[in-house]
Amino acid sequence: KEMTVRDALNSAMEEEMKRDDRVFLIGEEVAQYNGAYKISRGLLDKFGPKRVIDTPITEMGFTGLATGAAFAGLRPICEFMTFNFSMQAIDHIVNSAARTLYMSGGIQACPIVFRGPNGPAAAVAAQHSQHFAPWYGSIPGLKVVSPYSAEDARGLLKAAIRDPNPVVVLENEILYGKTFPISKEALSEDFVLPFGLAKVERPGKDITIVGESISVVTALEAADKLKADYGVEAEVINLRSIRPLDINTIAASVKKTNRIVTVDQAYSQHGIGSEIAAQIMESDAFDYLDAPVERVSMADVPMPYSHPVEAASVPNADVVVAAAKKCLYIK
Amino acid sequence: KEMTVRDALNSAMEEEMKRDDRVFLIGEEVAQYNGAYKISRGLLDKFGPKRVIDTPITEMGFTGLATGAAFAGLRPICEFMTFNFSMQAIDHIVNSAARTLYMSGGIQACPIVFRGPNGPAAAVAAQHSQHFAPWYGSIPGLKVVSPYSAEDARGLLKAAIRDPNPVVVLENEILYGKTFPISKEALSEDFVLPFGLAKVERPGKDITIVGESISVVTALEAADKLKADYGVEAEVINLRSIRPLDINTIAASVKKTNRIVTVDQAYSQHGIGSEIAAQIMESDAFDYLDAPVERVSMADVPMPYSHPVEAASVPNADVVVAAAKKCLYIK
Amino acid sequence: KLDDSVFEGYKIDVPSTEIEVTKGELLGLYEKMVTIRRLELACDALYKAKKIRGFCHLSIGQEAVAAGIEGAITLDDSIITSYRCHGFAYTRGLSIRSIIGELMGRQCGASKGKGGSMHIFAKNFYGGNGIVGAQIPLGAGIGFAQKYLEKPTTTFALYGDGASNQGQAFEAFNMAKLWGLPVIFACENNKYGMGTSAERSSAMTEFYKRGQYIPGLLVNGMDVLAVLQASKFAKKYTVENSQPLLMEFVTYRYGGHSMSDPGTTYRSREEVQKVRAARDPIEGLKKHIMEWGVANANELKNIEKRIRGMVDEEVRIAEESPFPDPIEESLFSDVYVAGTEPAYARGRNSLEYHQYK
Amino acid sequence: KLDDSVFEGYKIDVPSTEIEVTKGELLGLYEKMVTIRRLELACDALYKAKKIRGFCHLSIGQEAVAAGIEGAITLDDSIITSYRCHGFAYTRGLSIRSIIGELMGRQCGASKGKGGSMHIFAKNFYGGNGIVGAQIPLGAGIGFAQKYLEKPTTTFALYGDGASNQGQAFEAFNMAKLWGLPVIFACENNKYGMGTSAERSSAMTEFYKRGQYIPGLLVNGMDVLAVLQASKFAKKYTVENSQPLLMEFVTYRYGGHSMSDPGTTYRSREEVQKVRAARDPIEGLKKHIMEWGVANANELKNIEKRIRGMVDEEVRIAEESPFPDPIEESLFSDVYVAGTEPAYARGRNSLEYHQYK
Ligand SMILES: Cc1ncc(C[n+]2csc(CCOP(=O)(O)OP(=O)(O)O)c2C)c(N)n1
Ligand SMILES: Cc1ncc(C[n+]2csc(CCOP(=O)(O)OP(=O)(O)O)c2C)c(N)n1
Ligand SMILES: [Mg+2]
Ligand SMILES: [Mg+2]
Repeated sequence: KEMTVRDALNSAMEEEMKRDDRVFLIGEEVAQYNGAYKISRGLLDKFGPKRVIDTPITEMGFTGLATGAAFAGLRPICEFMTFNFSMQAIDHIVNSAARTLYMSGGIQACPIVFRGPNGPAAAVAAQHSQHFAPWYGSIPGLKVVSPYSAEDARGLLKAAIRDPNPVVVLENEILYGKTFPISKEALSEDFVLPFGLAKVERPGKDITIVGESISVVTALEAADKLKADYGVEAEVINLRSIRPLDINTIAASVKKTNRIVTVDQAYSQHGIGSEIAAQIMESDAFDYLDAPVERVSMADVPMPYSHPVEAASVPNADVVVAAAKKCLYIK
Repeated sequence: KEMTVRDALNSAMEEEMKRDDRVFLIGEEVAQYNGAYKISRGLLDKFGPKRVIDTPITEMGFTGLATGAAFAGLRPICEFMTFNFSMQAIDHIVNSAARTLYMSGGIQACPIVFRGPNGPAAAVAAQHSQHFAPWYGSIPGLKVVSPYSAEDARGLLKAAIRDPNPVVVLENEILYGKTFPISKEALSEDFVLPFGLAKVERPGKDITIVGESISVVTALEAADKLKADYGVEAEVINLRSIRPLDINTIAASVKKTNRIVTVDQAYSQHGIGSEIAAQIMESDAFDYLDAPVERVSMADVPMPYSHPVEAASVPNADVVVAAAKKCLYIK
Repeated sequence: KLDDSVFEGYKIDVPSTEIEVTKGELLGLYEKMVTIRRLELACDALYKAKKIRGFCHLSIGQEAVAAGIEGAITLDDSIITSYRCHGFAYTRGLSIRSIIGELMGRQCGASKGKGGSMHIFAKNFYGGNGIVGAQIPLGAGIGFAQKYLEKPTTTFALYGDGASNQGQAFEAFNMAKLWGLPVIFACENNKYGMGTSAERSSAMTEFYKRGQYIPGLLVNGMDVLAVLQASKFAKKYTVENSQPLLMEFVTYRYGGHSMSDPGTTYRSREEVQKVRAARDPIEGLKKHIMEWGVANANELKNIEKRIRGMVDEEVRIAEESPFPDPIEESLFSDVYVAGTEPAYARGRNSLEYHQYK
Repeated sequence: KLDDSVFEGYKIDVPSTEIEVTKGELLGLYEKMVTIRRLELACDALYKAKKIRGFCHLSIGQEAVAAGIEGAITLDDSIITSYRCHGFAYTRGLSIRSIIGELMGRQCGASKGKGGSMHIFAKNFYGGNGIVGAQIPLGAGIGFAQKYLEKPTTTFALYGDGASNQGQAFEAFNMAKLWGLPVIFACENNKYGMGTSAERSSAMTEFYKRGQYIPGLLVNGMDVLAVLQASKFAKKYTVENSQPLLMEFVTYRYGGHSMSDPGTTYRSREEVQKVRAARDPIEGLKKHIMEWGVANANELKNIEKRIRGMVDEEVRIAEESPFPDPIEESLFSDVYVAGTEPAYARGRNSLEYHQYK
């Protein structure tokens, strides 16, 4: 069977809303409009306006309101039309949602999901292209996941909704329409994926490529090219979870392949690749490295609009192949 | 001669306000109250309410207003009472101030300084202790500096005010009252420090310790202990600049010492130490490393209030010494 | 019978100034206010003795607000407020020792010492919030949950005159009105936000009108009976109509903004003295109690003495409570709900790792 | 003489409905509106031909606002608006080719292709802002600078009915009033924010009153002469009094919110048709022009034809403009002011480094 990421997210929400009356969806255009990217299609019809709620364009306010509702016993799914707009609300995500359990000595939990598309889309320029994994991923008290496939999307979102902690689910607009094969198991209403586990998407022995979200696509393409052009067998890891970060799966792969390239669409400075590099260095995989960790990420510029310039700013398979060749000392 | 960091910042603002009529200071309690931490003491008296402006407690609004004023030809110094509150305004810092020059193809510059105390203070708990270097440091379009000494504070703040780009100056509350020797040169009205240059505060040959802001104090203390207890000569580098990051100075030191510990008060994940580790790995210093890069940073918890618990969460000299010993294979 | 000037309405008729209270209620209010003041004075002393560190915001002068609101609602109703929260923490049912213990960072603290002065929580008491204005939409969310769960209760979201300008207040007002949420947005106008007077921070200082399309009620916040009466009215109004209401309690803080602020640079000592002499909420109620023959001066003195003894004793107990053990017990717990943590957490260097379970 | 119903005041007397305009002005307004519509139609066509990508928000139906405001001010006054900015970019003096070129990401684009549809700038035109509401305090800041620099000018900060709920609007109102800033907070109420009608997003839809303590003016935004008259009044008011003013232009967007929105799920086709037929700003002015004998149908047709030809020609020129060369020229420039860059910038991997200077 096959499923798009969009349907995966939609079905995950629907099932969890059926399962638990306290779960509701709140955000801009999620109800009557069926979601700016149609992730919530049909939910208003199924659950009514009490549980599928269109908000004014006031991110700080509705995020605070959703967080307060979570304090008071509900289980909100708070959708950001895109995560770029979560910057207006980040104080509530970090200071209200993530920190209150600790500040209250364990009294006041905050079971809430913040979700929406994250990172660059196509031709939306600098204010609509930020990748928030590094920021949210740095905050203790949050769990942060980045689904790639339909299975990831279902399993991680359902787990997020059931989790008693604030969870940030970073989706990707371009993946929404992509179709993935999906197992019977993953279609079960009880399917949840544990946080903190990366997944080997393609086994290999010569080099490890770690991709995050849509960069798994880039990683897989690069692996194909490396195989076709150089006979190199790349192992591709789908990161899935940003916080906690599954360094064990990555380290195990590196011990086998002795080389690693990371790929994501965040900025490099204080980014996902930097963290993986630092943690690999600290791990016992360090002694197995035959080359430095190579990081592939966004160019260090605000996202440009013009097509060819944009294309030169976002990682693609060729850029990953070039980094891999450097690791492999292929000229 | 000696000077406190507070006086260094105060004199830097005063001189630059004298030098350029377009420079003004805006923020909460900066005028009549002389600043919550008295950094702006006397400036209202000297420059009047047109140029030293108390705002309502509306970070998003006054940051946006200051940014608009910078667009329109002024040179605002926008003080956050602490950088924690900049989270309410971060959308303007990133989306309005940092990105407009690029989005406008170079037409619309934004000469503004965002400054205020950053990172943990003493006993202020989770909502008032965040360290923003990793977040702001990840954003192209911003320059980000972290002064440690009085000389740093004067030189970097004056440079920031003169810079035609948005600059984030991350100060430290606990350092405000600390007195430093200051050179005659640094007291000159024309003294500015270039961004992107770290400073060797203490030369050494056995290990490199990179400190950021108040963590330079910790690094120096650790260096003293390492010398006293183990005869180890640590080289201490004061990072000074987060973006651009001066990897060259660090790499040059590592080539000499073959070992490195980083110390800062940000979280480790996607943190300053991670970036340094990743860049060192990418640099030619990598082959000189005799041990993995050791990162010392905040424990991965929201800042606790209770004294002993707080003390266990923030890096101190002993924690740095322990990391250094690990690097040096000292049991 | 309250003074006629204690209320002012905006798009709403003011509550009756005829009030019926039992002797027990009157003495209860008195005890609550005296206890809050004693509690705050104890904090002050402990701070000066360096047993409390960091931020500490006292509510001396503002006791009538916490006491009066609590008298009007039940523990099923909710309250959320700013960092200036000790009084509310007490009226919501926490023991003095757990409040003082929290401020001293002890195990017996309400938040096990992890939150400190600004972060105290209890059942249906949502803190203690350190970020100015944050509690306003949070409070709207609590009201949202009450409505969602079909509870006939209300939420008081308290904030200061300074906080009243925060944009998120207006965002919360808008949603509360659009969706008919039972929330009372209650401004404690103590005339200053840190060193800035209300006039210098707010283009319009009639805070009870700033909901614009939401009715508002101005209340003399130094008269605990007015607070009581108005809060009863507000609860009824918000629950019965499922609509928000604004309230403004005009009050005053005698001390500085926090312990580091002498509180005398932006206002005169005379101003403080004048309010203290003419409008002190405890003295005001005392006068009524004696006038109405509920208790005499001696009886009231005895109550005060008893409370002072109780607070002293609670302080003693709190001081005996140990600090939490950082590593074994405190540092890494409560980051995530127990049992749902990741496998481990990193400490300050690669040698400090905490394994969960 | 304008229709009596074109204005409504809040805490202010409305401008006179007697208006004096020259024939030249009338024809100028007509040309501006027709050009904007042609420009937007060209964008629409180019988008459908996949020559424009990403977000693209058209202002068809709202042309009177940009044209009328510009007619009332000079290029020393400032304008800042949202992503729906093409019309303003044109009235602020940019060429059609530089606007279309920007949308196609070409070198000749106003922002060299780096900003796209939402990010177009010119002298005293501060964009084009992609974040809903951000332009409101930014606009207040521009007014702040004008006052600081003692310029006798004003700033129009335009925002939508949806944006009007943003907290930062209220924060900006407060500062503008406290500090007496010459800013016109101008709501383009086109009835919808994406798919949400004003009634569903806003507890109070009289947007001109939402400054509460700031006077407000409601204007028929489909009547360009009303916009002109009101904007003249607003400029005078804000500059002479050094005080902010709210304005609400009631208008309508005929198309969807952006190119991906058909614009027909949350409102009926009849609703759109009705506005179009009864209130179209171009048709409205055309009627006046002919009634008043300023020009006849034929002459107006010729103007339209000329504009259409001009726009077509500009589109052709823009299409001929090359894309910027990513690496050599565009990608790494303008991150920082030229000459003040760091030594280098990192590209996507450790092989891609850009050295500045
Ligand atoms: C967003 C934010 N900005 C600034 C501060 C610093 N701060 C703490 S309390 C305060 C004054 C608040 O005044 P008011 O709302 O009147 O409350 P009061 O202290 O009088 O009870 C300020 C500026 C903060 N905690 N949060
Ligand atoms: C802070 C923020 N939230 C959400 C969005 C997405 N968004 C873009 S336009 C828009 C609707 C705005 O409506 P309105 O203010 O009425 O302006 P109009 O589009 O009608 O001109 C939304 C929700 C955004 N760009 N920024
Ligand atoms: Mg106050
Ligand atoms: Mg609109």
